[in-house]
Amino acid sequence: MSCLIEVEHLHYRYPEGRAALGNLTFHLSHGERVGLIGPNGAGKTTLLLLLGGLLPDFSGSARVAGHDLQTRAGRQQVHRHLGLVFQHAEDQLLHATVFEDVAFGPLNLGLPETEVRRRVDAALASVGLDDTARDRVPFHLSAGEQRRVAIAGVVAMAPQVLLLDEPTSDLDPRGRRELVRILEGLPITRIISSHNLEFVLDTCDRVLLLDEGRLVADGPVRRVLANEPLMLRHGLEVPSCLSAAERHEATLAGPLPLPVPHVHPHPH
Amino acid sequence: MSCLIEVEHLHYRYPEGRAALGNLTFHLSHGERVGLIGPNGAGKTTLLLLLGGLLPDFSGSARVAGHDLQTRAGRQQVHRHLGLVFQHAEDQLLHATVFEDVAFGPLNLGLPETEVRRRVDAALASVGLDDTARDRVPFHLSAGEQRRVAIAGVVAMAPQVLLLDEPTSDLDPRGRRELVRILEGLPITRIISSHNLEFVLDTCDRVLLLDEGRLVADGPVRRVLANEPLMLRHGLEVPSCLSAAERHEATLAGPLPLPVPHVHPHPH
Amino acid sequence: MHLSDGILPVPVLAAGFVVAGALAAWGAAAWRDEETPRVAVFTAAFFAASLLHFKVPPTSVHLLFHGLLGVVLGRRALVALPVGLALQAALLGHGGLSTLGVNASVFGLAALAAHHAFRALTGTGRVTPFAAGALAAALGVALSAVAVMGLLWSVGEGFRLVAQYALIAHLPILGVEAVVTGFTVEFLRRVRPALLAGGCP
Amino acid sequence: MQAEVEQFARGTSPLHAWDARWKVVSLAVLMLVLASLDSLSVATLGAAGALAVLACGRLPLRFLARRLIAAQVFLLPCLLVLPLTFTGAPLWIGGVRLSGEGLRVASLFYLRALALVAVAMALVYSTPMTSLLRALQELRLPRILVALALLTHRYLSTLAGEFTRMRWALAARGFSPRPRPAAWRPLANVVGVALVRSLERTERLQHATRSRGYTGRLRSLQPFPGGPANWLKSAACLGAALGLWFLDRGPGT
Repeated sequence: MSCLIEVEHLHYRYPEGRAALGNLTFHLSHGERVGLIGPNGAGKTTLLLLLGGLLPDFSGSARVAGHDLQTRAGRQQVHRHLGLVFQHAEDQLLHATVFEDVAFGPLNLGLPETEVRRRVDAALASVGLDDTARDRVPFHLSAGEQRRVAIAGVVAMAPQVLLLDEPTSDLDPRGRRELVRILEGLPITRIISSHNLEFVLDTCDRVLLLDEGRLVADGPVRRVLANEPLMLRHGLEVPSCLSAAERHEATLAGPLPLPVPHVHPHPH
Repeated sequence: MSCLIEVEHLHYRYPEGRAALGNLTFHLSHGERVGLIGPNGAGKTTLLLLLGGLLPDFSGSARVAGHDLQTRAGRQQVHRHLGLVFQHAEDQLLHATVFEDVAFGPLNLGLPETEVRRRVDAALASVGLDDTARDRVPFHLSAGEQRRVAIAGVVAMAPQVLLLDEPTSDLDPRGRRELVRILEGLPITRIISSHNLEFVLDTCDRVLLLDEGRLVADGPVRRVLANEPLMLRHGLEVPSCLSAAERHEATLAGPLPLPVPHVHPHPH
Repeated sequence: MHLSDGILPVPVLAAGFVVAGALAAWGAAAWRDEETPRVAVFTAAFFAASLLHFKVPPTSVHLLFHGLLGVVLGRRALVALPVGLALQAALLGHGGLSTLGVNASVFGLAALAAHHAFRALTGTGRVTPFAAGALAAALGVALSAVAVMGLLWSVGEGFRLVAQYALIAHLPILGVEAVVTGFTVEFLRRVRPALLAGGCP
Repeated sequence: MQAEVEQFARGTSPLHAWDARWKVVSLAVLMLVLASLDSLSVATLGAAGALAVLACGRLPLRFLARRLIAAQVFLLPCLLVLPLTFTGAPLWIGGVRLSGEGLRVASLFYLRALALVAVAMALVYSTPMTSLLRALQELRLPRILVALALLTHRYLSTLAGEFTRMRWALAARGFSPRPRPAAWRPLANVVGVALVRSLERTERLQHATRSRGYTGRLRSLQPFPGGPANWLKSAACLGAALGLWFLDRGPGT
């Protein structure tokens, strides 16, 4: 397992000056499935945008697939490796047909036409949209279908890691179940930010807990989510599907040790 | 208990011609707390907008507090009795300060100045916003605070019934808990549309289940939500906090009889 | 390009307000409240277009979008344009409050022409929506450019060069605006055809 | 942008405390006179007066400077050409042949523009948008214009965020915004998407205002400030306008 995302001592302020992220350090390897949780305003979306190369002017270091996000070149190249699905799928749909929308990313990668078509077909199939959907207008689709088109548009770029921001916020339970199934079929490294902790349990192995821009826990999903004092302290609640035994055990184990920075030297 | 909302054989089509609501019939009395559930696209928001007098051109009958919504006069008067809180709180915020925003509704009612001030103070207190919030810019508040300002803006108009559209969609668990507490303190007839069924359990006694614009169940909240075949059939799932015994009982009881005559259950 | 404060004589400014007022009154006839959001959105788009600058040395020009407003709003554009121009003058300092009437008249008449051109072109059935939108927008920009040139020319002989320059500076706007309006019209026709169905009752 | 402007509009200077209705009328008359000035010396006086009015607002200087410059970006290049293109008595400065009349006209136009922009800024930046619209409403501006301006202004504050998100969405999928023909369609799509989404959003906004009883008539708890100060300010403003007008037509002509 090699290191795909390395974030060290990351600080970021909103343009108006308020601190958004403070001293964030974590590493992510190929194949990891990470949930990003925390109360509203914790900085989850900001972190995802920053990893997507969309926010310059941070301090500390952030590298994705070897690209240094402190450099302009790095930020411009990162979309080749990292696919970002926005919270509101609508924000991401920019074309008049589903086909054009999914093809937009591959075309920007400069791929030849046959390869673009192959990728669009594969991406649409992977999110369970069939051929009849290709010529439909994205804005006329249901929230769940829009989300799927947004994911397909990113998957078609064949990223090494997928970042999803609140993918369930406008989905009903059926849409959520379908999304879990779709993500199961996408064997890809991922970071999913969500308030829906049962969804995180279903789709992630590891969890990062943010509060007020700081990383307050980083560990196995069941162990973090079952730690009732920790969850309550940060405005969250233990999902009701976790058993009493798990809660008891996690709480006894106490606060999770954060991975200490400085121990991972840069492999370069 | 007198009848506050009477809906009979209501049909509504979107302007582009697609059917949105079909043959809806239900009554709501003073003091009832009703949850409106159903999958995405079931017509929940449309029903709330229609009850708020915002959609003309429906067929059938709809009366709110004695106002006939088929008439223009009725639609224009209904805001005196019915308060509508929109899904995206931001869409409801119009003014540059919280105080002005909450005062907007009472001023439109033509109330005298002292009464407006009294109502604004009471409304802000009822949603747990203190004096320091009055002069803040609503757009700079967190999602949870914005939601509270939006509710205060409606509560200040002293409606007889409160309609909330997806009030939890952008709230974290802490925000949701606070909203439950705020709603407990507002002893008012209400209809809450939500995908969050645990929230519906916490805040409602009766549930209307819509699917594809039709009313498919109307009954006590625990009995409807625990009916697993019914819930699954309409893209929902039984909240995990309902006990196995409740599920068993509700399922055995079978489909719920719809309380009003002339409504024909649809074959599935 | 907006006419700025300070150049035109008072009678022209006054005439501008009279003409713009009359156009707005006609444009607002039989207004239904349901229309307000649609007009507001395009007013906002018109406002925002002036933020899209590109350089034409020694000055910079920005998009106008009054052709698009004409195509989509019909005579409602005559209400949208003065409001958009007032907000531009107030919030951005583009144009000016004293020239509000003149600018609104110039853009309003050009928008109206664009509207009729678009209807005529699509009516033939032989022109693609892209081409109809592009030609209508080009006509709108060309007409307002000629009007601005004429007004500057009328100020005095010293303004001839400025007037010619104003005309030339409109050429890149004309090109960009025609293409962008064409694509936008094509997009709207596929996604929200009702928007293009007709300006107003 | 609007938030900044709104913030400044809530100050406590003499300009802010002026009844918005009187302020609109008085400053409009002043602007009419300023636009009509023909004498260079009176125009100088007018520009100084206009800047004095603006100074009464006690607004942040940096902000004012930025706005003044923005307002003149389109004007200055035109004016710089005038001294070169006017005929008339030549004037040699540094080896360049300039027209004296051209210089005079350019200076006059510049001073008039400066004065007009300064007064407009004094009006707009010392009056919150809702007060301004309410004043215009009381001055019988048609209801539709007020309603449209209110909704458009409210929507502008979301438009910026909307465009930022779409720019991100483009960048996240590898789109580079370099100007080139191939970029036009995606950019036009952004315009189209923004319009379609804005429409839905503005419809929701309007529903929300109507569901709170708004029928196109703005009301407010902050009454327009009364008292003799209003009369004095308006009298001073109208007196100054009248004075400038007389000076301009003065014994010289």
